[in-house]
Amino acid sequence: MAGTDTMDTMLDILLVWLLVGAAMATVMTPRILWSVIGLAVTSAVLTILMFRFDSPLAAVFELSVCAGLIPAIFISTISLTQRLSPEGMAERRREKWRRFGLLPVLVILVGVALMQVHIPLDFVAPPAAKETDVRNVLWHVRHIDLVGQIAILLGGAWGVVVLLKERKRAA
Amino acid sequence: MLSLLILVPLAGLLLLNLPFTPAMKRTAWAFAFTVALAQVAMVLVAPAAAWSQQGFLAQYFSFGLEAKDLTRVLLLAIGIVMATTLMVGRSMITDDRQQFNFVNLLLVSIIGMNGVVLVTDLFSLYVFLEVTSVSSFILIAFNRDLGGLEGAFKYLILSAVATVLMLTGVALLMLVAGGTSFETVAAAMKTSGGITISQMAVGAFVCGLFIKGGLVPFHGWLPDAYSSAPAPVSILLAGIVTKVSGIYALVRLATSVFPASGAMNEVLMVVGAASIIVGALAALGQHDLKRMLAYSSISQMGYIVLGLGCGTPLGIVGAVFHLFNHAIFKTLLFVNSAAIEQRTGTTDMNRMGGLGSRMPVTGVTSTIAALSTAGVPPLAGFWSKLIIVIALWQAHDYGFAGIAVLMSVVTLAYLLLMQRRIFFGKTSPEHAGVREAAAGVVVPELVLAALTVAVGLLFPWVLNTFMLPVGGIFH
Amino acid sequence: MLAVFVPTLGAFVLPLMASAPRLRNALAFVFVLAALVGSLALVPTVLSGRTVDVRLNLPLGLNFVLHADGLAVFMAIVSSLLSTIIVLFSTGYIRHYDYQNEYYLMVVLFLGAMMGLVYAGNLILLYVFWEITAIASWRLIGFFREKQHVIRADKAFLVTVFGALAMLLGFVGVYVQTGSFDLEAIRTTLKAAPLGTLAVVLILAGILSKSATLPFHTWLPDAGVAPSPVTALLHAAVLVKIGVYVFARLFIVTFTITPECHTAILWVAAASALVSAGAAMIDTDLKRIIAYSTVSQIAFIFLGLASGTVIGIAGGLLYILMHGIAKGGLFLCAGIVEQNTHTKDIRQLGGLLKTMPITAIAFLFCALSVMGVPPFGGFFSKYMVLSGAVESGQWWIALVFVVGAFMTIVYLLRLFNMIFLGDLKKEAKEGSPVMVACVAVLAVLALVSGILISPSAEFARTAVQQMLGTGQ
Amino acid sequence: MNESILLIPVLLPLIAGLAVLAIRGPVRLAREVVTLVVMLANLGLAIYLFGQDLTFVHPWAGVWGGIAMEMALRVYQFSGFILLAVAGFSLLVALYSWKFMADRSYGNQYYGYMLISVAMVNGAVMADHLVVLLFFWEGLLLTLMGMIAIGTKDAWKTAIKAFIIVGVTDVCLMMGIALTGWLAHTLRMSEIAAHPLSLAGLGSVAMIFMTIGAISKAGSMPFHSWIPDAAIDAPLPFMAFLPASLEKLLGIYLLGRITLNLFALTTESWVSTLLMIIGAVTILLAVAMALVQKDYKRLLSYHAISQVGYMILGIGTALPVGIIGGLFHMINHAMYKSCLFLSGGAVEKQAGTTDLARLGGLASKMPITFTCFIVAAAAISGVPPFNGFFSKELVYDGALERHWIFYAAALLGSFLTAASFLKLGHAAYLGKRDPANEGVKEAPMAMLLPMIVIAAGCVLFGVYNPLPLHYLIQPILGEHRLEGHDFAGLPANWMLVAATVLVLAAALVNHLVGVKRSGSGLGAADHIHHAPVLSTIYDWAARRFFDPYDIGMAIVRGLSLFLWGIDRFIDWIYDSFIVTLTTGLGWTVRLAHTGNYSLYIVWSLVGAAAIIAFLMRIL
Repeated sequence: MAGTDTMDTMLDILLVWLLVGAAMATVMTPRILWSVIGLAVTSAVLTILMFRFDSPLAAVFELSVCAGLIPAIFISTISLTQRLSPEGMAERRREKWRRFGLLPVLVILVGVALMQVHIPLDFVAPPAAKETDVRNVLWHVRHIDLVGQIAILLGGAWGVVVLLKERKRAA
Repeated sequence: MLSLLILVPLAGLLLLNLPFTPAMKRTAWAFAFTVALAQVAMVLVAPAAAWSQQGFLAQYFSFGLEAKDLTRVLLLAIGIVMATTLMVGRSMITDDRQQFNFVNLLLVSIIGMNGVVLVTDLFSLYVFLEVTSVSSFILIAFNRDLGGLEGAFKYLILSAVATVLMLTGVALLMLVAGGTSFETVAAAMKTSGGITISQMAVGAFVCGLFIKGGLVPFHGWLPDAYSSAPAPVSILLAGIVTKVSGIYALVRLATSVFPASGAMNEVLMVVGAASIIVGALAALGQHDLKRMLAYSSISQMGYIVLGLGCGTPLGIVGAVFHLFNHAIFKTLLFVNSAAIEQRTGTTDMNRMGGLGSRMPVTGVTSTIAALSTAGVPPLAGFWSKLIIVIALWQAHDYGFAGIAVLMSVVTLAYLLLMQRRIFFGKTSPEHAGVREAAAGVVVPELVLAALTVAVGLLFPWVLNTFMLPVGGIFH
Repeated sequence: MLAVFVPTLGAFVLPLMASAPRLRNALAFVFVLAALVGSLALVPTVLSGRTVDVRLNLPLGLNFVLHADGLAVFMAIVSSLLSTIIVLFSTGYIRHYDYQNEYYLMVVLFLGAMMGLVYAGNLILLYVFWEITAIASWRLIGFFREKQHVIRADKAFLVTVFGALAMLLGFVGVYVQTGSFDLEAIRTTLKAAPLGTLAVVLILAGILSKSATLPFHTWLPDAGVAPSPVTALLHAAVLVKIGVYVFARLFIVTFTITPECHTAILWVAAASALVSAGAAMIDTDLKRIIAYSTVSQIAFIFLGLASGTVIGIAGGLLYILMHGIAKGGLFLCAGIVEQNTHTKDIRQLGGLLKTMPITAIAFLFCALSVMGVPPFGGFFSKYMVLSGAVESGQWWIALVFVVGAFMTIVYLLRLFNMIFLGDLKKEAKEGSPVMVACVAVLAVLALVSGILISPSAEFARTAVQQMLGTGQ
Repeated sequence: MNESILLIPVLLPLIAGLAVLAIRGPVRLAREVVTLVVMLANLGLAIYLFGQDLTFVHPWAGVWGGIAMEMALRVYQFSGFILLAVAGFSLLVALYSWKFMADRSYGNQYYGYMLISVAMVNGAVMADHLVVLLFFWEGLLLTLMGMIAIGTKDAWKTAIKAFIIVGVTDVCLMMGIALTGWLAHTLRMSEIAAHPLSLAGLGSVAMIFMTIGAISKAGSMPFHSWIPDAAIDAPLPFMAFLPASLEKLLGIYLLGRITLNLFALTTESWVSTLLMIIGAVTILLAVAMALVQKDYKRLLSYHAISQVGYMILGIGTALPVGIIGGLFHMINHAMYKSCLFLSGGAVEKQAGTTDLARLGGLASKMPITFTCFIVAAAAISGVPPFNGFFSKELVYDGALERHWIFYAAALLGSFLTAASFLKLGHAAYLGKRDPANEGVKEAPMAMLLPMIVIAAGCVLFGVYNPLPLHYLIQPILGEHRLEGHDFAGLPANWMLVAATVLVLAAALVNHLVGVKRSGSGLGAADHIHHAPVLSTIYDWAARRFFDPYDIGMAIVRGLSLFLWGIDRFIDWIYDSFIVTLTTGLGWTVRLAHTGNYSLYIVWSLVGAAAIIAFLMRIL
């Protein structure tokens, strides 16, 4: 049994590293297309991780969000952006490299540092509440959060209206 | 009754936008204004009974809302600042389409802020923080000019960092306490408050709040966001948003939820002192009015946190009182800057001069606000700073008390500098024709100035009715 | 408590009457007069040894207490008397400058705050009025809107606020040590243990900054740029006296402080007297010289009060009265001279005796009173202060002050002959009748206060007895 | 006869003075008449009061720590005597100035100040309370300055100088009085006199301060420099009135009170030797300066200073003989000095100038003035039959008893005095007449009368000297101090008399040699003037090096420059140092806000990590 445990944790660690690598890729690639793909990969890996940590509902949510999000961005990047000229691309690559060159080194360093910190898990987790089903909690117990989420949605809507909508040329 | 504070704006939002009839548009501003004024009236007038949770809605929705005296003070502040922002917004934003959007966004942010103040659950606290942040991002970038976008972007990025920290905090607390409502967490903290995990969680959550509150190590976004935002928005931001999202949550959690540990107080004191010093010194060197006021509000935030950090009930009272006062006179200062911007079109102090004779009301009110910020006696700022200093001295933190007092001299210095550059001296030619600001701006100026002076003079009454019960949290 | 409330509240009514200047001047004068009458009304009660109290308890020990005893009424009369004269003078002086409403508002507010401070029975109330006077003086110094003046006004304001904040810290220290802000309560509790040196030093810093003694004195000469009735009001009659009054009120009546603090105060006062006397000798600006001389005379008053002997304290009190009258006169004369000759540099002035005889004689009378030449009031106070210093054992410090007295005589005479004697360089006609009348009144007052010394001496004696609570 | 009569000598002249000052307008005679009447009344009152012992006490400025401040006046034989002398002289000078001031413009101010100063002197003399003494003493300051200022057009410079010198020393007197009051725990002189203070420690310091006040009023060496300048600028009757008589009387009166009543001055205490040194130095230096003067009035003023030296030397000896000699010299000096000044005035009025070079041969023109001058000059040089001789003998006796060096100095002093007066007499009155003052006629009767009276007084006090000694001066010391011997009559020690006569003869010879060598009366002293060592000293003196006033002012200016430096430094700290400090700090802080958000993120992360680590470790 111990073997499978180590195998599982190894797999999880691998997935986490993959997640971090994809995230870095989205930031560092000069081409927008590649960054969108990187985004898709990150959310996919995240969903897998959630399934592995046996919280199916959260994973499903993540999947639906990612499903909705990625195609929208995908289409917009393809339709709205045009290809950069070669020297434009080179210049962008240089500029990207200058800003984020050190990022991987930094991430590794932080990772190593966090390894040293030993956090004793010396506490007894309290018994889980009886119906812990997400649906029930969300709908019956936490109404206030619903209101919050609706507000965020409306806020987002106005954000789009204000920021992205073409202004008619002010007189 | 409490839930109305959140539901009414939400319902308003929905109603205003559904039918798309032009008639509704005009009433939008009026509706928002009545909501804000109703909130103020509710706090001042409403009988104690209204504050309890029961109401016909109770049986349908289980809103874990409750309002102690601390929240009443905050609600009052939110109401006042919201009303001012609306009035200034109405006179500054001429295009009615824009104005409609502006009002809607304000309604969203009022929901968020009321939520933060009223909620009793850690996670919903986070949710409503997000609501306010979203509406603030958009508001900062309202004019879609380069500065606005850049400021919003910075705020967005740093709020993201804050979110990460807060969520880890909530997750860990969930792990330790099993639930996220204040009571369960408080109970858990009493028993297993000392273990590393809970300390880490508390630390993470508090740092998230520090970022939101714009205190020194985390204040990077604040000057850019404030100075590049359009005038009415910077009034809202400076007046109440950072206070509610950053400081109020800190006060609420430090007093009732998290364990009162010496280390936490130490952290608060150090962060507070650092932000006072850095804020004041940075403000000294500025030549852009709004950036200077931004740094000055960082410095004043530092005072509040310093008051909080000394842990005694008097310290809490001082902190909350200063929070309320600061909301008033900082808004007044930003309204003044809005008035100047409206008339002279610039906030660069070097190009201003001698506006005192041109814009007398703005001049007088800004002097009152400046003196109150610096803590000159007859005005409100003095009393709150005095209580903080007394609390610090009683807690034998002479060093911090010394810093607090000395820095108020520097505060006075840069505010006098501002006064001299803008209002005294000879009028620069380009502003020769400047007349007094529009009515929409002058009225809030007068109201706020009157409020500052009133709180200053009627200090004893204010202290008894509002503040001392806040100190009661502990007994 | 008429004395306190009428001017302070009245101050805010004034700007409303901006339209009718004549009415406004009259009203300002009435308010200041009300303060004077209010304090005079208290004299009989105080002389009979009783004290008057108005108390309104508030939370946190910050209660609103007004307390009138010998010292308070004495100071109130001194400052309100001089302010009435100065307000009268300024009606003539300010007529041809703008911002007059603000000027009158601030002057009357200043006096109201001064009255409040004198009668304050609670440390925080005292501090509040202290700061109001700082604001009023800031606005008044910055009256002429030129850049240089406003910078000077800011500097003065910052230095006084710095001192005031240090004092506030000291008050909080006292509050923590004695548990209350009320002077009476503090007085009883402090009888046992003397006050902590940190609190003493902080409070002293505040007092020194307000009374412009050595380390913090530079703002006083710089504030000479203000309109001359203001400098007269500020320097000579009232503002610096507040510092001295609070010193008397706190360090003599309420606190008991360790002996080395006493000697430290004396040495600071001695140093301040000498430095400012030296500076007065060299400076060439008319008002700066008189300001420096105020700084050195204030050091004399400190000497009297800190000497701890009955005669010294009484001397200090009398000195406040005499110096107020004489220095007020000097400044008003300087105002007239400056207004007519449009220059403050004494090198360009000369021979004004022939063209401005009355002002010259008034100037001479006031200068003689400051020097302490007998028939004038200054003589008695200087003698009593000196014998107080001698009696308190530190006769070395008395020696330093004798040197100070020498220099006072020398620089005042230098000033007199540079302006009024010698050959006429600038043509100047006599000041307007109102202004000259005021100056003449002050000069006569200086002379009369010398000759009829017994009433004021008697008043000072009862005040000192009350302060020390001894039956000497 | 109630005591309030004491107030009259003070109030009467004061009110009259103010009245005279108030009288504007043409009524010229009114001023002189009022002054004369008041002076006469004053003299009558003085005569009446002489010999009485009255005390008048009236509470004045409250009781401070047991020491009462009340107006206490007291007349007893010493103050009575001075009162009488003052009244006499002021009457004579008033009479004299009737004519002298006739054509002067500031007439009424002059008379007003004169009356007020008489009142002040009366007050000071009668004062029994130290503060009252100080009150009247410094009151004189004003009238002194006033009278000098109304002299010539730019006389105010000397007035200011005089005011500063006398003012400064008066503050020393105030300090001395404060110290004495504290030591004796009472300010009433009569109470202190009961048991004079010992000179240990603070006592001597107090005495030094009081003596500074006294001798500066009397016009001795360190504080004398205003008198010669005043001689030229001030109106002449003023010189006769104040510096010559009144101030000397008052100064030495106080010195006498200090040594006799307030402090137990003993021969071996260093204070008395100090006094004698001051006296000797004053005698020598002043008379040396007098010798070379070219102006009638300046020469007389230097002599006035040198004679004070004799009085201080006399009192300084602390021996009965010395003190009596000093006091006797005081009254004699007052008489012949004022007579000399009056003669100078007469010459100036008639001949229009006091410059010796342009005077000459006036004896025949102004016989009476000349005779009075001869009498007074003889008296001052100590020629035997006159009063000066007797008082100098007593002083010599006291000085010799203490130490021969003082006696030698005194003797040399009188030698030079005699020489200078011979020179003056020769240059002014004998010699060939200058054509310019042909038409000079005798001075009017009103000016001559006072001179004649005083000259007669000199002779009287000289020939019949027991009168002044027995009735006026010796009672002051009282029986126990006199140890029985009576100083009246001819001087006891013959050897001293011989030495004096020898000295006078030497002065005559020196004068004749001088005249033969330089050909004119004026040049009589030139050979001394141009002697090798002396000439350099004289040049320095001419360039005012030795003038203590200038030295003092230089010191004060230097000190204040230094202090002004301190002030500027403190000012610099406020103006530039703190401002640059704060802006510097502000600038460094702004440096950190570069504005790129990645830096901000790094900050906030580092901050968060630090806080969490801090919390966890503390656990």
